[in-house]
Amino acid sequence: MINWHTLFFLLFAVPTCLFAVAVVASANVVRMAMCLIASLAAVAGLYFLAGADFVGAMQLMIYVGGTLVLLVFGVMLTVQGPSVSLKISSANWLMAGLAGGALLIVLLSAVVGIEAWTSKAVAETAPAVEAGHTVAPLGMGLLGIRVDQLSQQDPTLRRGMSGYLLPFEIVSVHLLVVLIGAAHLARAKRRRTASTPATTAPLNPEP
Amino acid sequence: MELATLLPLLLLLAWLLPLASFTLIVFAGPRLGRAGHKAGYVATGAIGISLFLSLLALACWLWHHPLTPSHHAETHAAASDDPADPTHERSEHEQSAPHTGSTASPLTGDWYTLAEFGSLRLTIGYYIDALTLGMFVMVSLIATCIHVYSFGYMHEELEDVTDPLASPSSGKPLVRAGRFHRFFQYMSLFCFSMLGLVVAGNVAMVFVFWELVGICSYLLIGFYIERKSASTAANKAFIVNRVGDFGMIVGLMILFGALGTFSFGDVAQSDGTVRKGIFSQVRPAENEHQLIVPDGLIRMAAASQMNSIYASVPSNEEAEELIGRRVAELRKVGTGYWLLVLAGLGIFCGCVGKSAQFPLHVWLPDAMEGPTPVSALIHAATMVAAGVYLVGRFYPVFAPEVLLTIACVGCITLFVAATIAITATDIKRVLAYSTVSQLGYMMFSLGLGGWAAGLFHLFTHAFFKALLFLCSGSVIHACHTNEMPEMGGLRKKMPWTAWTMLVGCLAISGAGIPAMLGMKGFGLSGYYSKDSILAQAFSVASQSQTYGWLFYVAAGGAAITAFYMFRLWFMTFAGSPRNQHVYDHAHESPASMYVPLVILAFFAVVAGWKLPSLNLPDLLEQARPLGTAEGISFAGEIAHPELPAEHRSHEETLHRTVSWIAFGTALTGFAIAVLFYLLRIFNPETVRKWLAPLHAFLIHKWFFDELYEYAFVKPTLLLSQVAAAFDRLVIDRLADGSARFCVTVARLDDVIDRYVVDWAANGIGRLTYRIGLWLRQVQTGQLRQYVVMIAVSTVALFLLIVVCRNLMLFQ
Amino acid sequence: MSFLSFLSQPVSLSHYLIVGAVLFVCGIVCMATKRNAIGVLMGVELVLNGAAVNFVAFSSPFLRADSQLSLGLDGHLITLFIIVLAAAEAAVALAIALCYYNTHATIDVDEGDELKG
Amino acid sequence: MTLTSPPILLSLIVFLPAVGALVIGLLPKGRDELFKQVALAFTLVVAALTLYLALPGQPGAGADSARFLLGTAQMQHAFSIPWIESFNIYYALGIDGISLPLILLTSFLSVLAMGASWTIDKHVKAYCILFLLLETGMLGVFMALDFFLFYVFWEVMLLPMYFLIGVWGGPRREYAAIKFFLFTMAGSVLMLVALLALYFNSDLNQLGPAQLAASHLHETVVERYDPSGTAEPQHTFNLLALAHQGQSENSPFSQLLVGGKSIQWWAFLLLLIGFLVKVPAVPVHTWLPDAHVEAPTPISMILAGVLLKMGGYGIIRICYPVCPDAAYELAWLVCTLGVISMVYGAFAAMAQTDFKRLVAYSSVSHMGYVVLGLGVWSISGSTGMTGDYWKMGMNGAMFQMIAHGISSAGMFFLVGVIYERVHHRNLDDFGGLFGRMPVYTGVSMGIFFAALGLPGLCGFIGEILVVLSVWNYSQVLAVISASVMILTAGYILWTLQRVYLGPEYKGPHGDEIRPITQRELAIAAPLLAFAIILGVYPKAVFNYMAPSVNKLVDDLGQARYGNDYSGGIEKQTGSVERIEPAENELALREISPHREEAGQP
Repeated sequence: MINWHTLFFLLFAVPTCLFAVAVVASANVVRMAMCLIASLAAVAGLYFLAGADFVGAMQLMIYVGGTLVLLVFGVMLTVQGPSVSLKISSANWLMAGLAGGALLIVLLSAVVGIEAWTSKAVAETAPAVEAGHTVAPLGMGLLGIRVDQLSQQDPTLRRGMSGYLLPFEIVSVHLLVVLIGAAHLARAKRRRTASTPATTAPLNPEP
Repeated sequence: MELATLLPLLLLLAWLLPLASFTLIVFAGPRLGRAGHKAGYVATGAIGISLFLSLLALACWLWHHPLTPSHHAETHAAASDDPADPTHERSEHEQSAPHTGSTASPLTGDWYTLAEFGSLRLTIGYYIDALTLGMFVMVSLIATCIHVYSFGYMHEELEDVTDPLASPSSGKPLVRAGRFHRFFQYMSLFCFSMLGLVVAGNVAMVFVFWELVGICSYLLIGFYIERKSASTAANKAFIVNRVGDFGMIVGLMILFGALGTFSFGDVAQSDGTVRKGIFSQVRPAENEHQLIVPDGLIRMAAASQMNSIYASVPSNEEAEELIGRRVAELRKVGTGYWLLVLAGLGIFCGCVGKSAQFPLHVWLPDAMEGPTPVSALIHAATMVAAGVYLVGRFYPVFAPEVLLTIACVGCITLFVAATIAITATDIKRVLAYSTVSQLGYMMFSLGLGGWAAGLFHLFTHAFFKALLFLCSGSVIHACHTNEMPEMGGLRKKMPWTAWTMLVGCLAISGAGIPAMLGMKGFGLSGYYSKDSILAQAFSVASQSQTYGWLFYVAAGGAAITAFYMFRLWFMTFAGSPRNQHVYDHAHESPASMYVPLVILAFFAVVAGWKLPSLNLPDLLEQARPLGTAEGISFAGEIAHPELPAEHRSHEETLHRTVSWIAFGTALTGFAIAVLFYLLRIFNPETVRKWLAPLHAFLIHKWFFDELYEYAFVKPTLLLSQVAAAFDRLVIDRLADGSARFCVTVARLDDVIDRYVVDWAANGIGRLTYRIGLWLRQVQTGQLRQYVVMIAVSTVALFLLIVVCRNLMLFQ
Repeated sequence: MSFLSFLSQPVSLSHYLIVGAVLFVCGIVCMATKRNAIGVLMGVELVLNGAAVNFVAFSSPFLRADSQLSLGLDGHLITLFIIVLAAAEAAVALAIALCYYNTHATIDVDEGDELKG
Repeated sequence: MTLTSPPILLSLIVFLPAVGALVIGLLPKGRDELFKQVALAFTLVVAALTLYLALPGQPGAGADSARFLLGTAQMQHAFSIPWIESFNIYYALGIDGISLPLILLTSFLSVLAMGASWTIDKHVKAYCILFLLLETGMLGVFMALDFFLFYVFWEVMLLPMYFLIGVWGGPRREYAAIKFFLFTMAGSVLMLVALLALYFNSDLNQLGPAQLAASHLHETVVERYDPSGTAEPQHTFNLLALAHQGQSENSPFSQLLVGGKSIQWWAFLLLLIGFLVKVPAVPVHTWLPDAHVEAPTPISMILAGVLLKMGGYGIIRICYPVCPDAAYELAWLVCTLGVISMVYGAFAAMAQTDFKRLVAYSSVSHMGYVVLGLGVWSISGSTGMTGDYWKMGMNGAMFQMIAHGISSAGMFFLVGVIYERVHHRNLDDFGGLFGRMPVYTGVSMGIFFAALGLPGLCGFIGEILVVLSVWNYSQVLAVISASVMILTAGYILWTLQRVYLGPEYKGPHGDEIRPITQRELAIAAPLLAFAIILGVYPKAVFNYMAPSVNKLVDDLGQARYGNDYSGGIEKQTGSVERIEPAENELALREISPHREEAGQP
């Protein structure tokens, strides 16, 4: 029977999948972007549902709010008449579909094939959802302190648990570098010589 | 001061002074006065002081060991005394032998040790007896005279010299700087070396100075270095001497290897021990100073037996004891005797070289290339006599076979050289061959047991031969030529030279009046010495007929001697001038040259006289080695020499016979010379034509030079070429060939590399390239295609895993 | 087991994983079928999200019986990193797309095959 | 530890030239005069240090004095510092009477050769550097007590020599240099094989404690010493320990190896060939004439004066002490090769027309005496089992090495002097130099007479001692060796005649002949002076050398004959009469220094 949990799950999961498929199916890039936003927002809902409240929030903020806005900007900057919807041949479609289908089958068979992943013994007796409580541990974790592992007794396990300070730093620096790089790449290039036509010419003369 | 300390000191000083002079001239030579002429004073002063010191030493010696009138004198004084009387002989022996043994025993000692290994040592020492002192005085006296003479003779060397005999390619006569000081430098070195040789206390030291006089001789023969003939003669002299020295070294090796010592006499060591010398090992006192084979030689000859004895017995003491007994047994069967003979022959071989005996006599005539004073001092009076001196010194060690060899060699030499002298026309060469011949006499005498006679002749010969050479030098100085046919009638121009030279000729011919009518014989020095030699030869001949021929050869040689000496004198001084130009330029030499002539002439006359307290025969008798006074009667393997004791030759009847024979032969020679060259009754040219082959044979010096050239020099050079070629053609080719082989292998390697390995490598490269070309088609550059590919690949991988897993499961 | 019965079951890890898989495959197919560079970029975002969903699912304590095996905070952190990286990637990719557009005057990725073999 | 303590001083002597090379390397380029001056200064300092080493020291001077103790036969001032401990390789140096004279010769000749290098004007910097490195190699060889170290120095010396010949040589320098290198290298390889064979068969644990103490081993090695017989064998490269091992009864080197011959037989043979290449002996001598002809004058001096001595030194330092039984068995080979070298070298010299080649062949001939003198195993029952004759021969051989070092270096230098003036060496084109260069000719005559073996000059002593010692070993060889003196006289006098005598100079560049310069005289005169001094006072060398050489002979005799060997004790009855009390005193005097030495370690 369908419980609340399942209900909410389906509530988010089905849109996720549908919008994702819509992204694939849509030919118009603007529409694709809209569907993607919807799909990712639904994924955020799934995160909440899985108890990852902070991650869900981040998903909404960064992805849906940031990345996709960026995408839309891109769409708006590049999309002109003919390239709004670039068609491909049906053979290509078939190829992609076959490959995707095969991959899906493989993935699904793996997902379904493992017993421990399908069974849920303690469905209802799970502890109360401690939404909102994950923020502080996450923050501490990023600073290198694993408060969630304090109770871990097994020394071999403990050894593997370490903080994320260093990855955090790396990622942040990485982000910085990436943004600067992106800004550099995307900046408007000044033509050095006046003789060169101002119009952007493809490097590659071939069509 | 005690004699034993004083004498060595005096002789050491006398010996080292010329060395000091040499050193001084080496470093300060050209700066000693104008053109270094003061070098002459330095050298002459040094040798003069040496003469004084050696005279002093002789006087000291005679003071302590006054000469006892010898048998010789007694027999002459009392002719009625029967010399064959055994009792007399016994008493003489008892009187002289123990006497000389105790009181006039030689002084021995070491001044300086060169090197020392265990019991073996090389030392510089002394062995002083009457012979040493006599030689010392003789050498320094003659050397002093010749130094003085050289002032005059070498006078030209003070200026720049034009040497007509040097032949530069330009054809002009060579002009060079004078070398006055250098001459005296070499002379000083020679005096030092010669005196060292005389005073030497061991045979190694003899060898050292033997070589040093050799090198002085080399330097002085080659004094006119610009002349090729001079330098070649110098080389010849040194190398021929080295041939002799080679034999000497072998002798030294045997003696040293067996006896462990070089010393002649017993030497007291600083630690109180006495090291036995060679003499007392060869003629031990226990054996009445008669010759035995020393232990060492027996052990050496039977080395393998000694080794096995050592191997068989555990302790060394026992082994030595056994060996002692074994040696005594072996001595009875004559083991090791051949080594003693070989050692003697080896030492004698050195003497043959130095004294220019057959067959190594070839160097001496060539040595006349040197300045004449050098010829007089080195190649007549002293150095060449060193060989005779060493034979005399080493006399106790010579076995009878060796003595016989010495006699034969001497005999051959005296004859060969005398014959060559007949035809020689170079005035100095005549004298040189005469020297060789006279040295042959000395050897001959020593070999026949005439120890005192041989050495006596050495002394007298030194005086008159030095005189003769200096006279010839005076003539050459005056005439500027050596050729006698260019001379003639010079007696008027050079009276001092002519008459002193006549004295020399008479002395060498043995001029004298034999004893007759109850009068004692009387003559110049040569008369006494040559007579005693012939007397000894006659004594031998009368005892064993086998060796009679030796006497006849010697007597014949005496005739030839007289002939060629007077031939020389007549051709030079008598008659009329043959070359007017030469005659006109001739002049008497300066006083510095003829005063030494007079002094030497004086000695040439009186050296043989028997003054009561100082005379040579008695001096030599005093120095006679122990145990050699008796005659030798020996039956060996190859020879049966019977050498009578020397005093037998002093028997009245024998001596009278001999002196008449000698007188007769000399007179014959003189007469023939008169007939040919003074009165010109016979023409020498006619005779020469009659005997043309013989003349050619003699003028070519018996073809010895040619023989040696083809027998030794050429083969040696050929062999050296072969060795060098072997190096170049075989060893080097082997080395180069192996290198070339390596290079060939390397080339082959290179080919393999290029055509096999490289081909494979390039092939793989090309293959990879082709595959790459083919595979690049996959890279379409289509992004979407890549994505599909990734997806497909993932699926494929998955399938692969599944399939593999299943397959594994099935297994 | 029919799909509906699967739906009727309580939500387990597999459910989430199925969503992740669908997202992933959609992303792949999207990348494979879009000629528009922006579309490709969107496919990438989908793929990343599919992975992120999986991580969140694995770290969730509610979705499996043996909850002590869940990744816990680690999964969250990784997801966060994915999000951040996706943002960075989007920025760079957009920059690239702009560049591409500047040089090729089109946004069609099929035109950009200069690196083909 | 002061400057004069042995480890410091010896290391300083060995490595100071290398430091000099470094210094020159750091100097700015183009200052040729300065390079030569610095190099000369360094060689001078090294010479001064070695001279200090040679000063006779007091026996009780302690560890801070590196002065030589006269009359001591044992190794002196030896020390050992770990270098490659896992292979038992130690940096071990020391000197004794055998090596010290050669060290002095090396440092002395290096000074003179550097002085003779003033005419080098090509790549002066590199020349000076290589020259100094060469000196380090040479000194190291003579001081090394560790076989491996010895080998290293041996090779260190090889390479500079190769370049010095190959770069600064005459027209065929490449050929000569490669030939030199290959010959020497072949010898080195044989040496290396023998070195390893000896190393892997050595075992320190088999030594007695006294021998161990006398081997101057490092203390850690001594601590590991376990004579129980059960311990792992302790290999060693220490030359003294190897010698003790070779001389002991039941020597491990006596095990059979191949062909029915023992390890030491093979080791001896290989080492001998390796060293004979260097000596050089016929038939492995042909590198020498070529190398000499092509090498520049100073390098010829070093080559003839020092490098050839290394062969002889190797034989006396390694071959004989380590392999006594093999030495006894193969004495015939050594002696025969020595005599062949003497005769062959003399003959070949006579045929040469190149002045330098002639001198080179004369070196072959003269070094034959060395080989012969080392080899004459003349201990026999006929002389009462005394080693005296062999001692004489071996001392003579060692002396001959020094003498030849002086005379041959002198000869090469003098050839170089005339070569610099007339640029040719054809003997037939000389002549008349006496008139043009009197002082030069005088010095030349002296040096050449020294080579000829004239008494009063250094060549005589060595030759006569060697020749005299041969008779008791082999009479045939003795006679042949004595005959060489005729040949020697022949070729040397002939050379003198062709070069110095005669009316005039016959060859080209006659107008460039000028008298000897001060610098040249300053190099030639000391050589002549030494030739005379050593000829007149050979004890100057023997005082240092003889105790060590005699000890070696005694050790060998002891090893071969055990108690039968009677050492230096006079056995021949009759040749010495001893007086009793003096004998006792003498015996006491002989024994007492040994006691002191025994007490020291």
